[in-house]
Amino acid sequence: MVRYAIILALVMLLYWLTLSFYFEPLIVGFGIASVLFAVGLCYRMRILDSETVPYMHTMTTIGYFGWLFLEVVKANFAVVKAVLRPDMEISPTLLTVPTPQKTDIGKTMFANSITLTPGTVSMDIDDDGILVHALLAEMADPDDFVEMGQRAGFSVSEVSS
Amino acid sequence: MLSFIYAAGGPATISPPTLIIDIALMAMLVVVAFAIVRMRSLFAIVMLQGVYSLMCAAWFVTLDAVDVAFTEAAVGAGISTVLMLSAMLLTDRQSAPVGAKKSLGPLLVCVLAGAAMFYAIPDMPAYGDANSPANTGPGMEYMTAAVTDVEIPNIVTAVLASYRGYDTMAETVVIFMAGLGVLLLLGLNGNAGFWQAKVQGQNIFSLTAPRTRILTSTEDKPETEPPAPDEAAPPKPKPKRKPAAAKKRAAKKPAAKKTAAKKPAAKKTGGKGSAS
Amino acid sequence: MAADNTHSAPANPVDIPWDAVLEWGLALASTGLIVSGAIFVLAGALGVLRMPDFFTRMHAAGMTDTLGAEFILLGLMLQAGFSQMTLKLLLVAFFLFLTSPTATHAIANAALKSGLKPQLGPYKAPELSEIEGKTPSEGAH
Amino acid sequence: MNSHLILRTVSKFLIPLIVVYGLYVHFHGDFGPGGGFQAGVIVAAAVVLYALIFGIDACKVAVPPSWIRIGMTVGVMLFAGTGVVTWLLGGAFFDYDVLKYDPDHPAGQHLGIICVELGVLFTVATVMVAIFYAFGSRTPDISDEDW
Repeated sequence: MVRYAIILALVMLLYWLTLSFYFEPLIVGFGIASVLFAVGLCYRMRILDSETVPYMHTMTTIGYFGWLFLEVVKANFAVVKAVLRPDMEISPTLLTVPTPQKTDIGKTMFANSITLTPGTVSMDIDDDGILVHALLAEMADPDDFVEMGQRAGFSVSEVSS
Repeated sequence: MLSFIYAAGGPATISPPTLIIDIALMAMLVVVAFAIVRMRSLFAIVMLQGVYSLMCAAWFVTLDAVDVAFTEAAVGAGISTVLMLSAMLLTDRQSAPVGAKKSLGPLLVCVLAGAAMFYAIPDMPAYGDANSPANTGPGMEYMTAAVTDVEIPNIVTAVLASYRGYDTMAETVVIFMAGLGVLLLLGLNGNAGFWQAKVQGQNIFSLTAPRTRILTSTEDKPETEPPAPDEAAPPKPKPKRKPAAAKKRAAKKPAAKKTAAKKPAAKKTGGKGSAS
Repeated sequence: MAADNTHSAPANPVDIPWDAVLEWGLALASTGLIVSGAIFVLAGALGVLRMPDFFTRMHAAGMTDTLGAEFILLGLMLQAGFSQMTLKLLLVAFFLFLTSPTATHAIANAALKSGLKPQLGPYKAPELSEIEGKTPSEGAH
Repeated sequence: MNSHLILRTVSKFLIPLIVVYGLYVHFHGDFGPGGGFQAGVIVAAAVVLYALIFGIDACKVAVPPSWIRIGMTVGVMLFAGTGVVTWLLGGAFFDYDVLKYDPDHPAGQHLGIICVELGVLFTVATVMVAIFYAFGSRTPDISDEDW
């Protein structure tokens, strides 16, 4: 818990300096006070854990976001084409995608990636997996999500099965 | 259309793209306002008010009133939506229809006020006109004086906190009074007074209103607990609020909704936090 | 903005004004990104109007605030150059990447939980001749 | 596993960021748009977000109502007290210049504005949370089964 508090304080200070860019002692002092307040509030809220402070995986997450952005761009054209076609042939489909990730934050990463990718929206998440609503039938193949799930799990430093 | 605005607004000191954005935003504001008036689902109305505030904020940005835009976005689109929703939870999801005859008076007032405003448009100075009263009057003196008087880059803050300190103090007091009024009527824990509400057919009396209740067991919300909540746990303000009744209730985990009948049992275990 | 390319200019046999090329290239790239972002937003708006039911409309709306907004932010980042503004825009883009799918998921989940059934199976937009006879509430979506 | 998994993880991640952002807005009111009013609302929004995810009862444990009650009054007292202090120091009400003398800069103005804005921050943030508590506590929490 102390470890998380220290990491959170450091990251928040970095965040403050990024936003502020004033390096006068007074303003930086205000920044430190604000950071302490924020960490204290998180402590009182009892949310100082690995989900609030997932900054240990920053590098892998940045790489994953880069890959994800390319996927999003690729998937977008199919949806734009479906939307703009005069007859608009779509076939909404529901499917359940298993979640190989162990931690909740890995599952969140996976579900959010599915939602970010156009054409698929994660509607519900439970023990069985993620209920996905796909806009086109060819997007509704559970095998397509395996790579994304592995990468999403890897991005938060966990080995996916 | 554009020439009309130019004619009404005076010389063409506005650059057309900004003007187009202004017109588009104003048109959307009018549409949203009509939707709010026409709609009877309160939930949708609250959401549309957020939309309205957000577009107001965008419009203020194009007018270079960044501080106002920020306030509008934070207050109007942010927290007031939540407060409205929580207030709506106490009342109803639908508003009662208002007859056409009752709307005649307000309609007349609106039409008259709108007509008066349109009548006044030609007298308005153009946007950004250097000779307008706003830019030649005492406002400019403050703008120039603040540079040496207060030495703060943001004139708005200088005026707000320094030149018009009284005004801002009164504003703060107004907010304080608003909070005080709500607290006097409802209480921080929501069970002060003898107030009674009908929430979706369920009667809520002051006796049966929910009290502050600590998370009773770990299996209730296993995900919300940090790994080791009790070592170096924050000082619990009400430590002895883990009553047997509540524990039993949590262990039984009734699938049905918590009925009002169960509340009095939990009541005598309630903490001192209730505003009484 | 052109700091890393200026020193190579004299070594070049043909005197290409790298400064101007870079500036124009950046301007073109940022304009292209902003315009394509705007096109995606427009496509999303069209999709919201054309799609048959709530969940399919959600796809179109989600497309707007992922790619449309991200492309516009990327274009703005190119215009800002290397400055604090870029960092702030990067933060905005990151938060958008994080929060917009969460919002979409929350809305979809709420609709599902409140009992709205998604319309499944193949769907085709009705022909114009099919809707002509009907009233707007029956036909057009 | 509850169905708010995604909302929960993302909100937990965002809460400290929102708080720090709100305080950044507060302390940079001198340099750009912002100030006590906006900052108070943003900080309150973080608390409201916590209450929406974890329930208002857990939120009342984290931010007890007594804090709210005290914070409201402390804010107004900070604001008005600044005026009283300037008064006692021999100036007019809200004449910040007497707070601190510096021949080159209006240092007293800076100090006064910081105090006054802090008062606004306290009042606005706590009043927003107070109104939310007052309204939100009146109805029982909707259980996950009914949700």
